[in-house]
Amino acid sequence: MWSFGVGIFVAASLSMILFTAFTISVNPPSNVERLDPKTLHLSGEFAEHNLGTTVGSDGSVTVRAIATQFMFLPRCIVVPANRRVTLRFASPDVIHGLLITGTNVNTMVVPGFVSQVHTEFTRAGDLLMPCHEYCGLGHSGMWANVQVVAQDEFKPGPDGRISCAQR
Amino acid sequence: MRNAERLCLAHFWVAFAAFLFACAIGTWQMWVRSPLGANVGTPGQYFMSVTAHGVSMAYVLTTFFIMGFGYFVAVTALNRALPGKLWAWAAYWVALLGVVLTVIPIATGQASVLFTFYPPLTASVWFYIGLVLVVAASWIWCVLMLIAMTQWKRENPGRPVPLAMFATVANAVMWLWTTVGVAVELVFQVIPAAMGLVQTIDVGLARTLFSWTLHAIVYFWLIPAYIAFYTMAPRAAGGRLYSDTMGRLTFILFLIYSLPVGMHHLLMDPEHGNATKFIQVLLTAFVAVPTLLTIFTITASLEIAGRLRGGRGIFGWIASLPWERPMVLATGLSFVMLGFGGFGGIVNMGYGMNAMVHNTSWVTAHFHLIFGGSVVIMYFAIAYAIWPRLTGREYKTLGPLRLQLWLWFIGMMVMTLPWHWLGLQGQWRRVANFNYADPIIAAWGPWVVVSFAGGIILLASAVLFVANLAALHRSPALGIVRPLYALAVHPPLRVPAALNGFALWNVLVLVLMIAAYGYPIAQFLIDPSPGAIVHRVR
Amino acid sequence: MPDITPRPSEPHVLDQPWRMWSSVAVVGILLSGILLGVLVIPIVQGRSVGIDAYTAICRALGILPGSPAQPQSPTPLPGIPVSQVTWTSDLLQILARADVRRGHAKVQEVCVACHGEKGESIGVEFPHLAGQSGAAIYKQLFDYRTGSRAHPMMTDVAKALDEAAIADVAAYYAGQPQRNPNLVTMAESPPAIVQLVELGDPKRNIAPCSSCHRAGAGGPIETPVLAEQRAEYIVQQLKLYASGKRRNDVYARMRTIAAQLTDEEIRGLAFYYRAGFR
Amino acid sequence: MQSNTSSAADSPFEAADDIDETALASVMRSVPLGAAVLAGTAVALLVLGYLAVYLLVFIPRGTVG
Repeated sequence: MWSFGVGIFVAASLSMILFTAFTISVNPPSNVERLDPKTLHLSGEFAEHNLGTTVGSDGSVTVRAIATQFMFLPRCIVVPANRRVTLRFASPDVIHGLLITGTNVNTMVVPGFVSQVHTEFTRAGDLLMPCHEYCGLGHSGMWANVQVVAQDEFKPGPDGRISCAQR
Repeated sequence: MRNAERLCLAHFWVAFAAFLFACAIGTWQMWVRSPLGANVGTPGQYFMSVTAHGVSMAYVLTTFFIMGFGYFVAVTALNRALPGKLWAWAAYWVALLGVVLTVIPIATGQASVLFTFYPPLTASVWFYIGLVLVVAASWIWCVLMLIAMTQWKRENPGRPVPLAMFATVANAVMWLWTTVGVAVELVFQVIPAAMGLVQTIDVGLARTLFSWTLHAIVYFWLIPAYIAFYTMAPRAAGGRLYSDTMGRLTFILFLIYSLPVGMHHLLMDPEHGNATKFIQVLLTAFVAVPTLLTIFTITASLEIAGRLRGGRGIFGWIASLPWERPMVLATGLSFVMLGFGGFGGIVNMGYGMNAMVHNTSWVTAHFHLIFGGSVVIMYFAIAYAIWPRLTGREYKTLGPLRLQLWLWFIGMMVMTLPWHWLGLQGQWRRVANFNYADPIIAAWGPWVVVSFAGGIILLASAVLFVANLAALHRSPALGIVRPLYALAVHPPLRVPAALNGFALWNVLVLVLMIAAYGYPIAQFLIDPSPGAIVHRVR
Repeated sequence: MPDITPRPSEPHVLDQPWRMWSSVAVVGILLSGILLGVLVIPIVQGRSVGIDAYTAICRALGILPGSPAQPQSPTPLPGIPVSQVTWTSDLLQILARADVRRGHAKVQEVCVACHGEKGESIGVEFPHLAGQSGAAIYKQLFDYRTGSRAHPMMTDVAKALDEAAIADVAAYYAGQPQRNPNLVTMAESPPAIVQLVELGDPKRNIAPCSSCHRAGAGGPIETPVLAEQRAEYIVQQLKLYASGKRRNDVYARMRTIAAQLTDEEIRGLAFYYRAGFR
Repeated sequence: MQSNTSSAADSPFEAADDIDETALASVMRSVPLGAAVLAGTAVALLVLGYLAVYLLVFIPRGTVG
């Protein structure tokens, strides 16, 4: 009888996961995209001046950021509320990780891979994006700010770029 | 037999010395992190302390306690002399040497990489070599446990191996499987990097190999507590074990399901696809089974005791249990903490839901509750139960023992419940200080102070624990030796070979490990990920 | 008293169902996991956003990048590097095995006039190089050579050196006796500066200087060690970083920090790390 | 720790207890009702807590993937 109950418990917890996966497509951030950490800074999307929030010609919002010892670049990220956002992170040196407080955004940043999170910020406000994985002695001083702004305040420049200072 | 007792005591005292030290520095860390400790200690000191805390608790306390307890069980449950006693002492000294080699670089600030390593950060090579020695010593212990059981089976053909020994060997077998991952990571990746032989490291592979070890190691720590639940608590309560088969099944399930699930520590990692993560999450859900079986079986065993002592009604038996006995009290408190810890655990394993809490204080709360709470409180109860037998002396009063257990329980709850809350708010892990000037973080301050108070209570309890054990060494001689292990309601007369050995289960573990870890590891060999530059901390 | 007299078991009869059913259960659980994880979830999720089954499964397995539940639109952008140094395994091996004798000869030929034979500089505007990290010296020479960093004298000097010579020079100076933290200036520094060095400033999101610039801190590979350095040189460089005139620090690690420091702090830090009393 | 005997019953550690078999048999008529209710309630609370976190915290924070 008890084994039956145990079976129900296991089945219930698994069906919650499946339910969430099927209805709102929730997955852990798994983007197996290899990228050499040693050449990140030379060219391509993670070169210094490509970092930050970009709105594509199709209206898609992409944020690119670097997690490095011991800071994020850019140190402040601006994103629109209630709109699909793709966050992409890479590390040129060691393992980092990040979360954005009060949201479900959470990923490890492993050198050698691009971490990617798709999300929708549900509320406007100022949030913190700390490094949550030990990355060296300066780890505690590593965080960025995230500004989630209402749709009508989110006005990218003509090049599709927008930064915290601009808005 | 004095030698066997000295062997056990030698292991236990190393374990508990490390434990007391780790409690003290753990409390210091909580002070540094709290609003009360702004500008106390440098990051170098803080992470040195975190490394020492993790190594002491996770490697020294556990390994030495489990080895010592294994020797005790092998002698007492099988009721025969320990085979290879010289080997056991050799393993003890090798492990102790390993601890010394590990401690020196930590203390000199050359190993501030935490006990979970984080390559491409690398520490002094001696840090890793010391840990490898501790693991190698524990392998000797595993072999000795296997030999003890095999010899006993040969001498007692057809008889079921006593449950306590069966479980100990299950743990030894599991530990041999478990340590393969970290051993490969250290020997082939981290140690060459620390020695300067290679300049880059495949971080994805290193994390995958470590995850192989990372979950099962927790069950290695946990099984002694479950041995106490099944074999000691029912006797201490004055009852019988409700089902011996349930016990055997539980330990077998731990063996097979603790291993192919480690990737749930990598749910937020970019180097693995969704499919392999999901498979391991599904297997993780089955790890709940042995724990749920145990909760029921042990509660039923206690119910037998309570009713035999005159308890009536659906819940009346609870009140009539002998809560004044440390083993019974610890079991009850352990179950409460297991409940809260389990709650945190099912949220952690929730696949996408893990994103809400990964690397926040929620996780810290979870494993402090499960390991530091429900497991370590049973380490206390085991120590209290067997110390009179090891020293041949008797407690004058059980009051300080009960006080110590209660303090541990209260301290653990006061410390970890706020952590759950803070974790949901996004308080992240492994930082030496917080910027309490930030409005989001400022709101956390009061709860951080509350959890710090819990830490102080825990430290007081730890001091009292060691004082209780030390006091026993000067207590009056033991009058009568009370029996320790419980009988089952229906003592097993014949058990199938499957429940009396591990051959079948080893095959199934192999199948599961190939299915769960085959591709995730192979992908790094098929298409090596670009290496990361080694960063040497020293 | 229960009957606990043992009786021999009959292993085959008892064991067969155990063997069979446990294997069936374990394999069944495994197969359902594979079925759901590899096939059902990606196909269902992919269908909801119009990703074909094959792509969705490949993404779930990690063979293709991206999530099975999200469209993936990679946008390759051109980039301009602030520094062209690439720390490869080979380069670090070259640095580790560079020829110190050749380095010495090169130093006597071109460096000695300003930086001294043993890396003790002859003027306040030239940094001491003795015991400096080889990677740090290599990085700066390489950046001068490629134009990522500019200096009226150093640019030409570096352009005259080839990569092997740069490695040799770097290794030679790195092999000179290390300079140690100057306990006198550290003791004489105001608490606010000591705090900046040891603890950073959480309010301004500044990590402690020592978490990268102490020897063996484990920070970015090209970080120079700061100890007994020319104060004037430190002030000058921090100001260049702050104004953005010097920008060869990969990912603006120093520009962002220097821009937040006050003049007083810059002077204080230079004093803290200053050379002297040897 | 005596090792000269071979039967578990003689060992001081797994010796027979003084539980009366008839009393045990009568007790076993009600066991494990209490345990099932107690453990069942605890597990039910666990599931409720999980659902509460899922519905009240996880879902409102937006989907990720």
